[in-house]
Amino acid sequence: MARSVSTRRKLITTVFAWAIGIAIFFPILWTILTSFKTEAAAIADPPVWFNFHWTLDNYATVQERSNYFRHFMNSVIISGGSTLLGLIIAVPAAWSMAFVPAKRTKDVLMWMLSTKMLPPVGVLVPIYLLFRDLGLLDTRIGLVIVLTLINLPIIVWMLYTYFKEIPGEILEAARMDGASLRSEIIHVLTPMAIPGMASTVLLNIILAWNEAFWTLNLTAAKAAPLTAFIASYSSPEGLFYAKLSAASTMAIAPILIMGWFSQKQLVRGLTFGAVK
Amino acid sequence: MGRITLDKVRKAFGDIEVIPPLDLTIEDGEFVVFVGPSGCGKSTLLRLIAGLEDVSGGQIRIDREDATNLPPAKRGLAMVFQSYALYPHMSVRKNIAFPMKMAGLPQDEQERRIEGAAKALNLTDYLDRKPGQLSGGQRQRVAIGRAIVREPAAFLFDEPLSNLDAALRVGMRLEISELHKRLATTMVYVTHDQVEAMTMADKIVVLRAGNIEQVGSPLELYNRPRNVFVAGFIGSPKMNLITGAEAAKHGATTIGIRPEHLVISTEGGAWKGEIGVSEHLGSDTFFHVTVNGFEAPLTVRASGEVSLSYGDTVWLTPNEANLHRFDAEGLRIA
Amino acid sequence: MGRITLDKVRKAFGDIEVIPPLDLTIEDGEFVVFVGPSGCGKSTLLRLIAGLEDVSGGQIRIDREDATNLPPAKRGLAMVFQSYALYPHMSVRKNIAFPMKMAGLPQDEQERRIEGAAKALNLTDYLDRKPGQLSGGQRQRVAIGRAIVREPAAFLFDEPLSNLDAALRVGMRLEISELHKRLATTMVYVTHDQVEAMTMADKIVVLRAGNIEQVGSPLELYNRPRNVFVAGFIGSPKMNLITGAEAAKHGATTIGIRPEHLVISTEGGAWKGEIGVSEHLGSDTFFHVTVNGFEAPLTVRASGEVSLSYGDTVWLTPNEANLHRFDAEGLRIA
Amino acid sequence: ETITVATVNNGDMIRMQGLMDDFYAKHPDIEVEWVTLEENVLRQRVTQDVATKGGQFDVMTIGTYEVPIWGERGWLVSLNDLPESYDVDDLLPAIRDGLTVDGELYAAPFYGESSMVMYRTDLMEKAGLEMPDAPTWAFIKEAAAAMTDKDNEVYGICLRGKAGWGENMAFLSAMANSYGARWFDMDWQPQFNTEAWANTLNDYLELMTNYGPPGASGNGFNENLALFQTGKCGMWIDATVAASFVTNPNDSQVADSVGFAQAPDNGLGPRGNWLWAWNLGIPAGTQKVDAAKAFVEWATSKDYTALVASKEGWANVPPGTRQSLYENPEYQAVPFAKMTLESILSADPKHPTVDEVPYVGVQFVAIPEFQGIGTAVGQQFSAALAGQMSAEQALDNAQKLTEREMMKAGYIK
Amino acid sequence: MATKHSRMSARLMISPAVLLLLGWMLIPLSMTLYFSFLRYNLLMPGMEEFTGLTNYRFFLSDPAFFAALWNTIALVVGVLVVTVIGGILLALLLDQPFFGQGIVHILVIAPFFVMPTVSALVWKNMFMNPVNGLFAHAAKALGLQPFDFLSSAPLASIIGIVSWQWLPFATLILLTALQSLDQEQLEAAEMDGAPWIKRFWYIMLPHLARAITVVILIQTIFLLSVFAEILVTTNGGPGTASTNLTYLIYMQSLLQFDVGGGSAGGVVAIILANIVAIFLMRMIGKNLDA
Ligand SMILES: Nc1ncnc2c1ncn2[C@@H]1O[C@H](COP(=O)(O)OP(=O)(O)OP(=O)(O)O)[C@@H](O)[C@H]1O
Ligand SMILES: Nc1ncnc2c1ncn2[C@@H]1O[C@H](COP(=O)(O)OP(=O)(O)OP(=O)(O)O)[C@@H](O)[C@H]1O
Ligand SMILES: [Mg+2]
Ligand SMILES: [Mg+2]
Repeated sequence: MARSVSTRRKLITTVFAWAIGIAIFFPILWTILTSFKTEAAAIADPPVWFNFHWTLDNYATVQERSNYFRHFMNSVIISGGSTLLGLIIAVPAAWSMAFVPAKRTKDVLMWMLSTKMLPPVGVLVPIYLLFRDLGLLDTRIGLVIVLTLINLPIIVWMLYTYFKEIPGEILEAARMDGASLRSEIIHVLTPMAIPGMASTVLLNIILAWNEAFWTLNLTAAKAAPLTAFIASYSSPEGLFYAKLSAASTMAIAPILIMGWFSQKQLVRGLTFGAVK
Repeated sequence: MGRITLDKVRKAFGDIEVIPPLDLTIEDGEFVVFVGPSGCGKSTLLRLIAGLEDVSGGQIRIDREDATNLPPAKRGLAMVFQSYALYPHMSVRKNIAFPMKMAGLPQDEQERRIEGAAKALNLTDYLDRKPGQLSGGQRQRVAIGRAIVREPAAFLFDEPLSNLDAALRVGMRLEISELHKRLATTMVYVTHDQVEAMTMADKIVVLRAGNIEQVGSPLELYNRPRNVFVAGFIGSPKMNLITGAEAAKHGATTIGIRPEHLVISTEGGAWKGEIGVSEHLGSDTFFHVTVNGFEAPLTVRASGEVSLSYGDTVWLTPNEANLHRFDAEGLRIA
Repeated sequence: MGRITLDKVRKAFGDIEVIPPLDLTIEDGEFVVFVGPSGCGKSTLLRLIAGLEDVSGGQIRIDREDATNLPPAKRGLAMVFQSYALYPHMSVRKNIAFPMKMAGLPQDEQERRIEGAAKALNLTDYLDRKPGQLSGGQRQRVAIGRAIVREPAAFLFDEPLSNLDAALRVGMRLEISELHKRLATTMVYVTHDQVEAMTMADKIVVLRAGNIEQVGSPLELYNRPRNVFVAGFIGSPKMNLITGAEAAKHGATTIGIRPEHLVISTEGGAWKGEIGVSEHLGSDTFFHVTVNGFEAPLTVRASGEVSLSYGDTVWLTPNEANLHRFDAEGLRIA
Repeated sequence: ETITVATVNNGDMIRMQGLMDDFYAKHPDIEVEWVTLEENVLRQRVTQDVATKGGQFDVMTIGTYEVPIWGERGWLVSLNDLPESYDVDDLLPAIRDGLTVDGELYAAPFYGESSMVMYRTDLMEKAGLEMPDAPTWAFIKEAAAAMTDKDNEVYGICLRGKAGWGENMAFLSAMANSYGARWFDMDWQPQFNTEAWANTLNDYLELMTNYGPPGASGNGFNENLALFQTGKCGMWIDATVAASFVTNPNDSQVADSVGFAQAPDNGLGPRGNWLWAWNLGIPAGTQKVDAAKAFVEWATSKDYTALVASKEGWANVPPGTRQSLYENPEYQAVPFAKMTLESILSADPKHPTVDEVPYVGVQFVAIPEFQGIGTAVGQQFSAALAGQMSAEQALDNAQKLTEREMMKAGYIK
Repeated sequence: MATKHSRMSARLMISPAVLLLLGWMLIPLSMTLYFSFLRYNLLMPGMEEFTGLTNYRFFLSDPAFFAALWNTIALVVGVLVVTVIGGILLALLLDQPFFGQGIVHILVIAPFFVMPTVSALVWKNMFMNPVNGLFAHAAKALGLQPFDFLSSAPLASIIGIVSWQWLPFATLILLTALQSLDQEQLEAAEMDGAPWIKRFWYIMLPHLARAITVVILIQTIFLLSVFAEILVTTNGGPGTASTNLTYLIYMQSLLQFDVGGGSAGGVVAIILANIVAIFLMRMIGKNLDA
């Protein structure tokens, strides 16, 4: 279809695409804008768009109320840690599924995915009791373990689909070249799967960052990530749109920025083998 | 040294026996080509030698030592894959260095060998590129370079040229032949292109459904195919095979005559026929001639340009000395 | 009817002119082959005819009618793609039926044509399979089937055989030739394989960088290449091209002689040389002979088996009648 | 030593977090970590933690509903040994009684509240009405009708509608008390099939559908506060603590025209007001009892009240816990002080309604099952408010599901 | 590849993942199963006793259960329909050449990064609030009565919010799939006389089938346990109009602290989820192998 698209048509598409893009993005944009308003301006009718008194007060208030930086660091450590741990466990598993398929490989994969369908509320109390006995309540390591486990099936699946695309011959070549299994995985497989791994890592960080059930229920103060930070705003008192917006912006900004910067990698890998 | 002996080697995938017990000896320094139709087990056999598959029975010896249970890396063989199997994230230099790195060779020795291989394969200018930036032929050369530096007891090639286009294929064919002349290392080469087989091999192994049909030099196979299968498989265009009454006349169930051993004439000869499609290559012309009473049209080669056209009546005469006769089992009648 | 006329057709992608203004007429029922090196614009030209690309200038007429701005579907042409472009989720039957369904043909007429095409192409047993379950050659036949049922004014083929292996390619080549004989419909065929070009074409169009270098029948091109480019391009193995003193002797800048037009002798002849690699195909033997004073080794063909080996001294004699002479611009000297 | 304090995210608690320097000055060896959560989440988290002895928190903010239940189970550390200077006897008896089980004080009240009517004096004037100090429901209805001006987004009355035992059921239970309705009779039989409940719910629905704001079925305390502060409500019957917010000119657009009255009655005796306190308790599992006690003592002391007063003014001190505060002349100047105290004093958790009941609690029933039942009933009433079902149907459902749960819990056969 | 050695290493290397997940599944699951047969209220410690199937009887006969079941299905299906259809349309649009593709991609993908809690808070307060929300402002500006989304159409509103979060995901996968479609196939169809709409229907849509399956599978996994959005916006109400199974169990076990009843609910939900899982796996297995 390399026929030249007429400029007019391209312009029309441009208008459409931008309109829809902005519409989809609008709630976020509006939140960011509102975070710079006074509370009165935040609920003004008709709404004010840009010509309001820009203020940073809301951010100051939010910061005063809760230690943003600690929540942020917890989020970083928990999502990063669970991703790392997940990779360490998932890479070998995905390797064996992709390159030494057995009769039940597919079933194992599907079973792994099905564990993700367990409703977390159904097992909260048992897990809470377990964590209490293991001293893992309100620890980062505890959350890292839980998030690793709940995201493991997705990581394994994603890696599996990428690994399957790597021709087996290359691994055989490495084997002929004298590589041990370890060097085969470290020197050949992993570097080749870098794009796929990158998007796996990104997706997992996003999922872990936004996970709100376990992070909220298994932490108190020390290990609480940003989801807990935002939880204290779910129904504050009085006029709060601007403060809520500021807190929301602070909670989503890091992941939004990371997501935007790595959009290419994320998108390239986000196919779960749906695209051959 | 690279003498490879297969002793009653067999291979089954699950219940399906792909290679029935098979004996084969590859002498040191020999260039052996495996040919055969698709799915006959060529790759499997090669991979058994390489150690990439476990044998289901029998023994593989490399230089008299039992290698049946050795892992691939320990067998001292190098393999060149059809897809090249280069490491895409490593530069050409790193690709070539990889087996040496795995073997823990000293750095300067690695350098020396890389230089040597690069020079021999005309890769010196490309050492710092990634495989993705190379053409097909260059990639193939890198794959060979990676194999060379290990100084293996033998090279294994699995259809190394089939991903190249026709022109390049001719060039690489010559290069591999020259390499063999220079290194004098054993080479085992799988292909289904019988021009490659004919021009490169010291010894051709013709496989069918995992069985060895014939082993011999290219010209042995061309001149004295042991059975109908080999006769039909070796030579391009294919040998004309004739059954029925005409074969019986020669005391055989099937007779075979190659296109280049038929003489075409507009005046007279042994078999009268009618010209079908003709293919003019300039250098030669191939006529497909329908002869009454024969099942399939015969292919005839005439040198240079011959002006005959569709529907013309011609006579074909086989060159008696080059006529092959086969019995009811398809075996050659001496 | 399928007479296609290109009138000053040009095509540019952005600033790059891929096809400079070009005139070409394809007669009804002709089999025209476009050949040329990779990137010379063969596919682009075909796609311009198909309507899959807009022309940047000039006019395309099909059967005298201006088709320059017609959408592809309205031109009454059918195209067979290199990748086959079968619809993977439809059965063979549905694939073949698709164009008729789009045209709204009655069901029984569709059935009839499918049966016809399937029989002609030996696909009857596979009608209910999906393309994924077919071999390369079968897929190619389905693609052709899909083209046939439309009963188009002309067929366009873009390297339809280049994804097939050598043996299949030969077979399909014959089938397409026969199809052309049978249907007598115009066919435009792009390839870079000059054996295909030589054997199939009524008329070959040699392209270089979007320019037509020569148009003519295969034998015209073989016997009287208009310039060095065509001389080197047509014929396999390639024509030997010799420049320098030896060419000057013949009053030319470059002389050319095909491998089959050199006579090899151990006793004496025009040029003395030494045998390099030799390739034994059984039917022929190709020698690569290094001649003193010539840049590149010459390729010589000897029929049958000739026993000369590496390093032997031989003499080569060109067949004067088949010697081609070219001037400084590379043009043929009559 | 670091102690972890779980608190609800309301204004007084947040204010305390800003005043911690004072605490650190007095207790340099104690570090406080805050976990601030929304009320429902807080309740779930602390209950889960205390019941499983998770030990995540050293001080918990809990309501008057939890304290007796938990105290009875021995889940809380007794505060009877607070020093003399704390002056336990200064605590309002109504509040203190609710926190005491078998003579042991199990939590210290941070602030106490009842509910009352807050109204817009300007709108009342415009409507030509005058709010008595102790209005009846009939008057409220009349006033709501008079003040409603939907075109200008002024709604005569804002009431809680969001489902939850601490949300709409807090209000409705208290209202029902003044209608003579009750949750259970002396045999623990649910009473939603009574006339009194039907009247309560019908009046509530009538008020809200005719004079209430849109989306009322999703409004809780905070949503209503926002509405009232922006001048969209004529009257609002809710917690007395709201008074300090609606009169705070920084947040409220109507700060200077708010009046207060006691919760309405129907002439049957009980008024429609509740009694509640947010308290600080120390779970029995903690290893840091001393530090936790030091914190609880500081946060609920008279000094803390004085501290807030000095920093933020008297209107913002945590109300409703100490006699002395109401005796303080400076505090008496605060417009809502009197009405708050009266409201608190008028609620009687032991005799919340006209008839005898087997339970304690004004707007709740102090049994463990109540949270679930209360919320489920609240959902039915909220659905009725949203127009998804009729009042009869809601009551019928409420009756059935309460019977079910009580049966499951073994109160009735 | 298939040597004994590699098969052994494979088994060794897959085992950490399998064992961990097995533990993660079996340990809490067996505890849940055990609890589900107990009369066990967190608030009444020491009174645990075996009650047989009582918890199940109560859970399954709870009218809220059927409402929740229906809501769960409606939520999952609703979001899937919106995101798949919307995703296809959006992917078709984004596949066209236009100016500023990079930026529009960034805009479209953004909701995927937003925490569910945050998006629910933002939608609930700043958009759907019938008094101060933007939609209410817009309605008033147009002279219409503001629509009270969360009480009049709670489930639909939640479907809307959740769809907004998942639309980017569907769009991205479908767009990538669309771009992977062999252009020659489209050209062939064009030569065959298929107009755009038929090319879409007969060529593009079947090509997207795989991608759609994957979108459905992944989203279903996450949609079955939608929770934060409900908790923040409607608390499952009004009534049980927006209570899904997850939320219902939450209410049982964490609002009423009825661990026994909640566990019974959990077991029921697990069984139902597995039915869905099997169904999905069938579908995906078929589609992914092809
Ligand atoms: N891993 C495997 N499992 C089961 N069967 C296999 C496996 N690998 C190969 N086969 C079967 O073994 C037979 C021989 O395969 P092999 O790849 O050796 O053929 P080949 O001669 O190399 O063919 P080609 O020319 O197509 O490469 C085929 O029938 C193939 O289907
Ligand atoms: N859509 C396009 N945009 C820009 N340049 C193009 C486009 N399509 C083709 N070209 C350029 O036009 C020239 C001719 O391309 P074309 O595909 O026609 O070559 P070809 O002769 O078919 O080559 P091949 O034998 O490799 O198929 C090439 O240089 C190519 O890079
Ligand atoms: Mg093979
Ligand atoms: Mg091309």
